[in-house]
Amino acid sequence: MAVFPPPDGAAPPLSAAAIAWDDFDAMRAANLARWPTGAEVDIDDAVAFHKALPRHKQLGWVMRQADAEGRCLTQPRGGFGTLELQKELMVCLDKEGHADIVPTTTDSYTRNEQWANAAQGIEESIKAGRSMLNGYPMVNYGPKVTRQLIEAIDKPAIVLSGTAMPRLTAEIGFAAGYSGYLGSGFAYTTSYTKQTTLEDGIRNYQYLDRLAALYQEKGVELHRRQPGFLTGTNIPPSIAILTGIIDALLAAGQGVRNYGLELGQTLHLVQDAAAIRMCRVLAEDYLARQGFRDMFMPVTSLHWMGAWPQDVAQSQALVAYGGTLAAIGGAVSVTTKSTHEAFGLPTPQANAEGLRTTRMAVYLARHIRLDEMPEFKRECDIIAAEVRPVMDKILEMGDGDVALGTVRACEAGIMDIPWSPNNHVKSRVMPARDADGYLRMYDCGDMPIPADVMSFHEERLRERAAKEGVPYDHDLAVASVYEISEALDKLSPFPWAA
Amino acid sequence: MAVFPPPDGAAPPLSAAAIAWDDFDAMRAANLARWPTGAEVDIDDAVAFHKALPRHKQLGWVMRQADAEGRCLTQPRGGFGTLELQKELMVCLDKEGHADIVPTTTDSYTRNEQWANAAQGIEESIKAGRSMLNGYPMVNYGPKVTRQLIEAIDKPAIVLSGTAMPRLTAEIGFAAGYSGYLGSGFAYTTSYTKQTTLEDGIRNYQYLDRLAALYQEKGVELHRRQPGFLTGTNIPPSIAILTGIIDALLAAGQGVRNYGLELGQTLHLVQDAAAIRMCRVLAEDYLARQGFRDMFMPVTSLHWMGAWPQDVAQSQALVAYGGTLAAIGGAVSVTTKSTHEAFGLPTPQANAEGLRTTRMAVYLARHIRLDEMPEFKRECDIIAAEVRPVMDKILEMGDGDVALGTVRACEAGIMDIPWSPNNHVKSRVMPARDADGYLRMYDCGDMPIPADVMSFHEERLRERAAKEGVPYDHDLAVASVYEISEALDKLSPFPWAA
Amino acid sequence: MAVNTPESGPRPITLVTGVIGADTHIVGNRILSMALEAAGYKVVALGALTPADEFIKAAIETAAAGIMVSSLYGQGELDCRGFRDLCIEGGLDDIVLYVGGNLVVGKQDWSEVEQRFLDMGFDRAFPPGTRTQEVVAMLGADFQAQLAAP
Amino acid sequence: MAVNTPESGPRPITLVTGVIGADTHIVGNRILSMALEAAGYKVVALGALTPADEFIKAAIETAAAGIMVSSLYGQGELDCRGFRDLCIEGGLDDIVLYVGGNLVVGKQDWSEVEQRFLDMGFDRAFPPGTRTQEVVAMLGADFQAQLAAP
Ligand code: B12
Ligand code: B12
Repeated sequence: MAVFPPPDGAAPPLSAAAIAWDDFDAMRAANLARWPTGAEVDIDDAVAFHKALPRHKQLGWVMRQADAEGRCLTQPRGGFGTLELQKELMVCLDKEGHADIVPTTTDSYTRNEQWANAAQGIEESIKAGRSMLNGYPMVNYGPKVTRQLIEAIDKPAIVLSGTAMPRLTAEIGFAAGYSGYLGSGFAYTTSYTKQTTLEDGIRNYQYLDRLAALYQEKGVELHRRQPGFLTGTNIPPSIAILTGIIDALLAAGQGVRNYGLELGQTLHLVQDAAAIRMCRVLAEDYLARQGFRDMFMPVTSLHWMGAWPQDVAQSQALVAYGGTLAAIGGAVSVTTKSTHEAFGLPTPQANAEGLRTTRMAVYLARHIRLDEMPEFKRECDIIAAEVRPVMDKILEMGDGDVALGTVRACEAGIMDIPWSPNNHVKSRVMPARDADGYLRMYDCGDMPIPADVMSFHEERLRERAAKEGVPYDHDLAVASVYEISEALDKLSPFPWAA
Repeated sequence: MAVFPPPDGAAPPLSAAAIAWDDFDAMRAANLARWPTGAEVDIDDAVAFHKALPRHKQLGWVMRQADAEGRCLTQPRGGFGTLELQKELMVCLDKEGHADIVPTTTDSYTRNEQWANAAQGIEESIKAGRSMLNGYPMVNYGPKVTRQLIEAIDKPAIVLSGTAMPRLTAEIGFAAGYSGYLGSGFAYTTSYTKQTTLEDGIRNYQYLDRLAALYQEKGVELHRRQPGFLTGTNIPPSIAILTGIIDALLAAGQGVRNYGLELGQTLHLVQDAAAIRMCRVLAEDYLARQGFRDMFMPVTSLHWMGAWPQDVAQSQALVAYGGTLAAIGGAVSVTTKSTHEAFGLPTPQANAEGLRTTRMAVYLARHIRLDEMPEFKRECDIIAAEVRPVMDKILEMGDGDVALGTVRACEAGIMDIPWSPNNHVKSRVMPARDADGYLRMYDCGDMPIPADVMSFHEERLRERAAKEGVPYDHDLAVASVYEISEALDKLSPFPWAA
Repeated sequence: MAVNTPESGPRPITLVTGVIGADTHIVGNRILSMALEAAGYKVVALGALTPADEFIKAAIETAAAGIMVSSLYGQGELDCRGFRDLCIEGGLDDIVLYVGGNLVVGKQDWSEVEQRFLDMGFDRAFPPGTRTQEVVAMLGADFQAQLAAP
Repeated sequence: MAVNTPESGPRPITLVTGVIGADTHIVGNRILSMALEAAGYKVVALGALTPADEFIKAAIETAAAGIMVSSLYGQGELDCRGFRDLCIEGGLDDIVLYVGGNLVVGKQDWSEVEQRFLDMGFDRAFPPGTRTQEVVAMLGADFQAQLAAP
């Protein structure tokens, strides 16, 4: 497909090894030449700009500081189709939303490198007086103009760009002064693309990670981040954590050392706390084993990433609980949504409200920890028992090389992603919610999850089927996709009415 | 003060003993004669009306059923000055709010038996086209007319009337078909009156409880409820529970057997769960000791009863967390507030939104229990260690009679209430929030709280003072009154801005 | 529990505080009374549930320079009617009158609410959630102005 | 993972499904495809990220009676422009066209949004959160009507 060009030039065989610097220079030159604004990128000027930023506008420092102080920072999502709309949005999120981290989400044409369409989208948006794009076309505006956004706020800024093709957007974003960048080769390729091969996706993000490492070499520590939320649709913690470990190993291989891991909330207080805890524990363990002992990996908890209810009042509960879960789980930051989630991109005001509700919820729960709870420990053990055999097998299949191992594991279904649009993963794994609200696996496809763990999942899911008087089949998984978005009269009706 | 008439006729000395039925007949006759609508009360007709209600509109049955099924029901507050406005409100709360229990809050003139003023308030409200009263003037409308409200909804209804003088309102309310009634002699006298003696307040509620028992005799089990939230201002669990036990003993003495206990939320997840658990455990223990083994005492958790923030978004977090705390604590019902709380009585729609947000929050957390958490057990022990010595002393001071013991204990400061407007309690006890968000006692006045418990409180509060760099003095208590109502930029500012 | 009113400095200004009508909301009024004392005023605190005439009686007896009326429960609009007239009848023609709290039923536009109470003859009305520092500052300024005035 | 398309009954009606443009939201489209199969249709599921012309190509190849276009990501308003014209060029003059999802950017008045898509030539447009039962029912009714028509 034209929208997915192969990586530039004749590439060496896929591996997790660092890209050689002179190869990288060539790759950069070719990459920057793909759109006029690429010429505006001057890395030394960019490095100087980053160094001139106060540290509280540098996300690399801010994430480390928040982790050290035990804080849970708030960050929304948000992108509109023109510079003016985007500036207004970011200022609103900073001032009215009290956001600790201010985002710029790119539009989907930009994500798919359809910059000509994006250009048209900008015009249409200006004509229509409303955003016709679902994000900010960063490449079209280029780094010089985009710096106005960084200057308009007093917080660190992060680029959110769900795509397997981040190379030019990343160059522009870092040059513009963004100190954070979300995205990774394995997670985004499996959840945002159809035909793109894992190899292409991984290579594209190796470029991005290598670029971050280049800034590091020049004395600027940027914050890279991995989108473990994947398809946002009932992702069991173990699968999210597996993708986190894979992408973190790939990033570390390119020289990244400040790498956040995102986890979509399951909406179960205990399961989310266990997921946040084990994500860091297991990631640090596997990275250390591969020789990366100094990788900083703070965990970010994400408001419910599945389907939202249409009722604003119900959504308020999801927003607030999202703050509660992140705080109690000990996440270093929480990514927020708004009461408009089920309908469309939120207005700046609705977005800011979601931030403030979340901030208050975090404040109220900031002291609570579940560490001593036996149920918490049980869930931690289950997560470890699911992650280790799969991760070990992946590394084994790659003869120690995580890039190769991941590609082969997905072909074989050893590693799998629920509800994936991508043709190169089997997507046979089927999660569903059990009678106690935990996300379990109805089917784990060909993933080597231990039999005793799977029979535990089955027992819990059968209990739910029994309780609800429905057959024990894969409709449990489909019903679980809808559950949280159902209206209250269906979700919890008055029990005894005539 | 004219607004606080002494109980009718020459009363026998105060005691916890049941009022003799023939004395009660005389008292009822005199009471009903105090306002024209009293003549409309015919208890046998009322009993027939209650028996004709479907059981899902009978709160006595609904509370027992919810407790048996482990549900957490939702109930708002709400009252407006005219029948039309009140009907519209109750229908909205039932249909749009999905309320499981529908309330009628009376206005403050009615609460103080200033029915002439209430009559004027009705006129003014009709003139102004908006409610000039803060509740529904039930006595002025009388039971016949008020039944229209019961018929307009398909849920059980409860009267909310914060006063020490409930006698006529209760007659009207029960006769109108309300199957629930909130209020008690000790709690309301100490938090809603200034000069009223505890003796008068207790006697007035002995009348109300005896009336409920009379319905019981005639085969209708009404739900009585105790307002343990008191002044709503940082009430430590132990003090709320003490008032609950006192009022429950008084009610049981009159023959009541379906008696709910309300607890205002402290907003600390663990402390609230411990409070809800220990409230029931300790109440059942003390009632059994006094020979009342069949008293049903479900616990209701109340959304934050102290000062609310002015920001709607912050308030949304309090509303949602209020549902979370009630569900996790295992409360049988939760009483909700709205995002208008800081400003004034909510509109029916805002009130309904608060209900739906809470209902969703309850749904999300319905599976979570903290029983196995060591911190939960510690707080349960602290609560018991505070309640038992005080309760034992109260009973001792009354030579086993809780009515006498309570009056004497308050005179002596053995039993005390924070921030009370009443001249007959010392109100020397001063609660404050500690560094972990727990409500502790800065000063327990003359309450016989064990020294080791008080030194624990002091240690925790000193830690907070140290953390905040403020002196360890009673400003900690004042600051704690404001805390939750503070704006976010004060409560949790971006930590590192220049 | 009445807030005790110690002399602070030579002839301190006396203020009467209380919660008007059938209103039991004492917390804010008590904290305000404490703050006013801390600011050096002599405070006569009538507490909750205080009828209008008791404010005036107390103000006359103590030669108070101002009355601080709290109303939280929503019915203040009814309770405060004619409050200024009662003062004038009592010969307190230009006593300073402040009112604050949640003055009306429901969430209404503040500027309108404020006007309603100014029309009733209050010198100042304060919106929900007002902090004591603000009140103390205003009061200081107003008394300064009074002294300055010929 | 493409949804497989078994024959169900004699000459089942064929439907093409997919998510248009650069849109990756596959979940709802996949569940819808399953539901349509369960309802007895032959479903050709193109999946996510499908350019407009691929829908038409597939519809021609499979002699489909209808095309079910999903758009969730907000840019459907741009992606769906001229979709009907493409069908007509392809000789699919009166093929049934449904569109559903989150069709525009942001929370906009549905009746306006619906009109915009009907004007583009879609037979029906469905708001966010539509359930599959509803779609299956509508589709059944519309095909009944077609058959009934002379
Ligand atoms: C705590 C509380 C209670 C407690 C009061 C305990 C007690 N005895 O004091 C209890 C639970 C008993 C209670 C009862 C009732 N309450 Co109440 N209560 C509150 C609540 C939650 C907080 C009040 C408070 O203590 N704030 C903290 C203090 C420090 O702030 P403050 O009182 O506002 O005072 C500050 C400022 O206003 C200012 N200020 C105050 N007075 C004055 C005077 C002057 C001259 C100046 C300059 C400044 C000033 O300075 C103070 C210090 O900073 C408020 C809602 C809110 N604000 O969140 C509702 C609220 C005041 N209550 C309300 C109502 C209706 C009631 C009830 C009628 C029952 C009901 N329907 O809920 C009863 C009233 C009974 C009666 N006869 O009065 C309504 C009033 C409705 C309206 N105005 O439209 C409110 C607004 C809640 C709501 N939205 O419905 N309540
Ligand atoms: C899950 C999700 C994701 C997942 C998608 C995973 C995947 N590959 O499928 C991930 C996380 C990857 C994702 C990414 C993005 N998303 Co998204 N996503 C959602 C979310 C939360 C749920 C969607 C979902 O699965 N619903 C469940 C299914 C069962 O329902 P459904 O999709 O609506 O489909 C049902 C009905 O609509 C109907 N239906 C669907 N299609 C059709 C077609 C026809 C013909 C008919 C009759 C009916 C019909 O039937 C289906 C079954 O009942 C929605 C918001 C929400 N709804 O809560 C946002 C949402 C759709 N996403 C949105 C956006 C903007 C994005 C991103 C651009 C990133 C961003 N800015 O957040 C990227 C897009 C990347 C790209 N190129 O497309 C926006 C769209 C904005 C708008 N329209 O204004 C939404 C609305 C969220 C929001 N409010 O901002 N997203």
